[in-house]
Amino acid sequence: MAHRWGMTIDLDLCTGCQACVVACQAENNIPINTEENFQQRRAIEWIRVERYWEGEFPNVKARYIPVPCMMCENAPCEPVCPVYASYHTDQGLNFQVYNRCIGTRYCSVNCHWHVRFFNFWEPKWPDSLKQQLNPLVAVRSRGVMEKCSFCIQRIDHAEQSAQLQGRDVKDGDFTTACAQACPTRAIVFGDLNNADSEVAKTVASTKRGYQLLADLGTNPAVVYLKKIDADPLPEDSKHKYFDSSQYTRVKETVAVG
Amino acid sequence: MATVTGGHHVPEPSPVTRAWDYTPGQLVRDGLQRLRAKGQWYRISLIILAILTVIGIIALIVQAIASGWGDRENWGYVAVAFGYIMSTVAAAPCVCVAGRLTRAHWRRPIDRISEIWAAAMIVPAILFLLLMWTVPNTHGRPTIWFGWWAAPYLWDAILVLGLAFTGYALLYVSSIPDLAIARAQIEDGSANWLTRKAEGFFGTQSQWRVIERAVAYLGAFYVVMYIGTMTVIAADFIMSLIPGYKSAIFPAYFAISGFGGGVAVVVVTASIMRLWGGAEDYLGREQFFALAKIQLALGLLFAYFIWTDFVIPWYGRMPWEILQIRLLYFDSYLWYFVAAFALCFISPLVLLMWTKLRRGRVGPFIVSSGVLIGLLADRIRLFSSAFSDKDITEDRLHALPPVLHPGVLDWLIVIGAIAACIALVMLAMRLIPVPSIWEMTEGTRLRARRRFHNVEVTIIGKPDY
Amino acid sequence: MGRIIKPVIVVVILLLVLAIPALAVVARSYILAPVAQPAKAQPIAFPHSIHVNVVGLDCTFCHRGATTQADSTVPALQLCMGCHAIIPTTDRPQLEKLVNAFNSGTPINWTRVHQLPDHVHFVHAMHINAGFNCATCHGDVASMAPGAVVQVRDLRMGDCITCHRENNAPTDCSTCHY
Amino acid sequence: MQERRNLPQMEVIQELLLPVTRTTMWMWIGFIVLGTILAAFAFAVAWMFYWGIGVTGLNRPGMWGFMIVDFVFWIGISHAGVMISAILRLTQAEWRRPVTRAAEVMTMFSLMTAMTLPFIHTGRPWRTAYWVFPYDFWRGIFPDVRSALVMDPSAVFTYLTGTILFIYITTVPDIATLRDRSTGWRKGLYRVLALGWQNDERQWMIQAATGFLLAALMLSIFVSVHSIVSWDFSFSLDPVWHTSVWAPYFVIGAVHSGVSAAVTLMVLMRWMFGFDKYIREEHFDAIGRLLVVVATAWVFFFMLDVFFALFNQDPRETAVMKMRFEQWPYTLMLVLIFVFGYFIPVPIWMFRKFRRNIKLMFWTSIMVNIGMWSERYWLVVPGLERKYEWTFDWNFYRPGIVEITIILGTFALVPFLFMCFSKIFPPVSIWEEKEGQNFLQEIKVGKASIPAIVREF
Repeated sequence: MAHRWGMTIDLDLCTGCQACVVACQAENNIPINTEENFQQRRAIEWIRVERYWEGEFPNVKARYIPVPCMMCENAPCEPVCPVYASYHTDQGLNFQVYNRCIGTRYCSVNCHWHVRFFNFWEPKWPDSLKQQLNPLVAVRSRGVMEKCSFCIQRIDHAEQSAQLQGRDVKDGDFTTACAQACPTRAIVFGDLNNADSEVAKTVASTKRGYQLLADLGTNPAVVYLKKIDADPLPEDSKHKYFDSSQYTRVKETVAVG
Repeated sequence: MATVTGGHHVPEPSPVTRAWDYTPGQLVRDGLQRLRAKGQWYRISLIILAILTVIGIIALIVQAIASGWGDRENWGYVAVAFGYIMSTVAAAPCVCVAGRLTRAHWRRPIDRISEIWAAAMIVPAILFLLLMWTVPNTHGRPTIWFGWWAAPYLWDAILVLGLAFTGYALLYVSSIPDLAIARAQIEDGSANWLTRKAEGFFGTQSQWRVIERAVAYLGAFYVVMYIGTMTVIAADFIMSLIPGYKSAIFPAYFAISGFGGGVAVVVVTASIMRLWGGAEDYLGREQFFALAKIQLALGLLFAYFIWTDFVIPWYGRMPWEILQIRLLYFDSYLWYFVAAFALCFISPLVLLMWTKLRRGRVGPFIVSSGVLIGLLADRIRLFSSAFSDKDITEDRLHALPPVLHPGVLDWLIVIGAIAACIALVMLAMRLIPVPSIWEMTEGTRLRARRRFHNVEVTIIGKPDY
Repeated sequence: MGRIIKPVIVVVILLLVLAIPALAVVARSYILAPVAQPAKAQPIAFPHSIHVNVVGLDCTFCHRGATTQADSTVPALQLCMGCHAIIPTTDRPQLEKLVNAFNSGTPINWTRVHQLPDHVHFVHAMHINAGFNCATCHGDVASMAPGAVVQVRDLRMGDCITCHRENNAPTDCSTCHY
Repeated sequence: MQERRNLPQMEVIQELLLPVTRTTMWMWIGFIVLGTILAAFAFAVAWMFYWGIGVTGLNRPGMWGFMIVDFVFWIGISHAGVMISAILRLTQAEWRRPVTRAAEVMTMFSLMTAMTLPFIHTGRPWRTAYWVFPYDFWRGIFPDVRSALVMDPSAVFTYLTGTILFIYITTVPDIATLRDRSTGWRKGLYRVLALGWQNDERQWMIQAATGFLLAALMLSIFVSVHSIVSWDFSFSLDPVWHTSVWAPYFVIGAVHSGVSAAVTLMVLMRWMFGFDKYIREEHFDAIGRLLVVVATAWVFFFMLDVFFALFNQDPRETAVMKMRFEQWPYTLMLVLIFVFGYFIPVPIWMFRKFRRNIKLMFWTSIMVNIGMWSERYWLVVPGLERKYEWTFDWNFYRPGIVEITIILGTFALVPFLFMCFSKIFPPVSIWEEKEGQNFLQEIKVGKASIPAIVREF
């Protein structure tokens, strides 16, 4: 059975420490984000930790939510690309082919999670950092869209090793850089189609799961687990879309097993 | 075949409308003749229509008593009747406005045929008043009224009744000169009560100017009112009753398909007038050719608008959008949609594309009859999907609502309403000459044959008023 | 005469204009193709023929990565010196270069012949383990002149895709590009 | 009521060939000023190619900006051509004659300008050219026809091809006129282009039939082009973009701005080339009446768009709408759209006296296009800035100096190319003008004499 790579992100465990962001930057040769880049809103972060406030002052709480690419099953970014640079792999990954991309940026326009990034400039590293670039990941030139790939180089490597050893990929053979770096194991990566994997078990058993913007019907592969709040805010002051009441839908929409 | 410098070849003037060569006296005699003499078939068909109308009214009363006002789905086919009449009968007068606005000469015999349908506007107005109680108030449902006072009832009523009133006013004003002719010419006491209304019209220059202006402005106002009314009906009677159906093109589609129905009504009426109404000298190839061109254009627009209504949710792929197109196009009303699409778009396109058919008299008639049937299917598709049982306060469609197929009672209501309209128009033809005498007279004056180099061509005057 | 010649001239000009894209494709396919490039100069004229034909070495004896990993790896000088420590260098200037380089500790900058773009990930191990010979892609390197290894196969994407299709290998973009 | 005079044929030819034969002072000024702007434009484009899209003001939610807005605008302007030459030709509107050629040429050049914009707007234009021309069948991968961005160039280039053919077909008789009156390299050029036109009956038949056929065929392209441009936006899920009304709404808006631009062009030709005898007040009168209808239809669709975006009170659409209505600069744009696009010009066009006032027509037509440019900005940009409920990703877009230069450049490019065209070919169709002279007749009704035309078919 084909893999369907997925991720669960437990917001109850997330401390907003940004270790995943740093790990991702290092793993995937992401250009250095300067302050200017951030201010111009051109920073590239394949996974980013968004902080938002819930409730009205003074009853206000800070929340964190790490946002990688959702790897939608019906990704809106795919049919709009004129050159198939944004496409669906047979493993259910929503994938970006850099060398095919011409930079129309339509995919970013039609991505509602804002996880597709454009290289506005040619990426540059100081000489001292050039040796730390990951040789397994292509460095993207300017004018190209890029986004989280669920560390496809690791997936490919794991699959190839398994194939050379004559077996299937096991849960835990590998994980993405963000999941690997997460100190609280809030991010868990695995195969949703493998009923024995940790993510599949979590998705099947949780009562806290929800997907971001699930109402668009794209069926994201990233499932968030709602924060367990000891001292919850009154219902009406909650953010309508982040603290989703749609968690029951997850079981219908995420194919398990 | 000869050419005029510039390359456009001018065909021999075809035997278009013989009435262009009539003298004014002939035109008047002819018009009054048609006003007086109505044959046996006229009486028989009027009686049949009256019976159908009465049956329809009885069916409506039975329906109302049996099901009451509470359940919207029982009124689905009353709504269909209303929507169908609004998009055919009520649209017919717009045809004459289009002709007048572009100062097209072919319009002259057609004008009255299209205006006379305004006589039936009382039928949709009554149906609307019945239906108003089935439409929920704006609370908790999508609406374009944004909390206006007494919305939607008051404003819908103003629009529909205002449209009916404008229609009657347009018909009356544009027939004043003819009524005045009838008043002056009929001396044997058979002049009807309406002619007496034209007492004060003597054809002075200022009176003509007033009439011309009034016809032009009332006509333009009628079209604007019509589009407004159709927009509001589309919003309040259809879109807001299907949760999550938010297609901004839909009101425009509703109006455009209505125009198609209006042209079809005019073509069919003109064909009947030509065959049995004694107007064959007036309605030549020229008229059918022009009307068929409009019918073709509106058929293309029908497809274009329905395509845009369809393709956006198709690309959106959100769950409720998928349900919406399944409801309207695929699952529930597939065959109604197919019928509408085939008859309102494919048949006009495939048949009227050929100049031969367009220029003939049979082609446009067949296509237009098809359009009228197709529109009925389309209105069933729209109104019954809107009036079927579901919770309209939901923000989105979560499941396909049940299908409302018509029962015997439903058909009787629909047929009765249509019969009432036709009967009213036939009665109106007793009172008002069809085609219009004064417009034809004007037309004969503004036309001439002239030699141009070595061919004879038709010259048309375009007064610059 | 003019009635015929003029249209002919117009048509010819039109065809020439239309030929520009066709010529571009042809140029891209043949003139600019990697196989059309001449052999690249190497720091040492390494004779594959002697190592393979005379000594009888297997490709993977030196290119050891090829069976287990993505890169086929160019052997380090230590590996060369495993044999060449005992082979005399007199009158053999090429060998002298090797020994000098080893002694002075300077690596040899081989000129890469089979250079895929950075955005292509070719994994030797997968292909070798699927049963392909090195020669399938690299040609008969053993018979090439010393220091004159050339690319014999196109090895552009169309070539890869064709071969993948023929062998039921995955043609998903993410197989090679990430 | 017509200002027409009977002109001898020689005079018609001589006067309409004026821009070809003589370069007036205004033309020199135009060439120099527009050329300067074009130089800046070329520099800005080169700068952007060299450094990348980073030199613009685009950012992460606001991935599309000025250039796309301007693209939509110029595509809109191009709709004047078919509207005037095809639709009016098919409906035998007599007043089309002096404007058909100019409108078609404007169509051709504005289409070219428009297509430049999305091309230079891509991240890697060289790759765009590489994928698209010729198609990259080398790798066995084709463009994705589901994407509106593939349909769009196809539609636009079809339209461009059709327009060029149409211009050519309708210019051949005039080229022959020029061929017979020129010497030197021009004679050679015209001789080749005239395709052996001898003014005989058969040739006229073929020419007329081809013209009508092309006009009829181009009607469908005409509708499809701007519909597909609108689908570039409404195929996405973005709030306020994802709406079905955009296709006809864009088309009617395009006609509105295009026909207004044709008015501007007519006035400019009167002023620059002195075509007062050919582009007369009656033409402005007729086109003004057409504009009233078009503008009203446009407002109807505009209202549909706004009302039915708010219809469901979907928080996402409402957020964008709120921003459009309440925030600078969208408030200003809304005012510009309504006041410049409708509420000033249309009441003015309602009056015959004002329709016949050339200066007033000029300024109202300019006004409409300012309004329509704002409309495109108002439609396109806010949808990205408030994309869904990701408040932390909301942002504003402000154009950079490079983009502004490029936009100014496009506004210089079209008139510049038009002037170049009118140095080689007559910008007003000579044969159509002559034909019109013959077609116009008069009818006597009682004492009054009423203008009349020959019925063509």
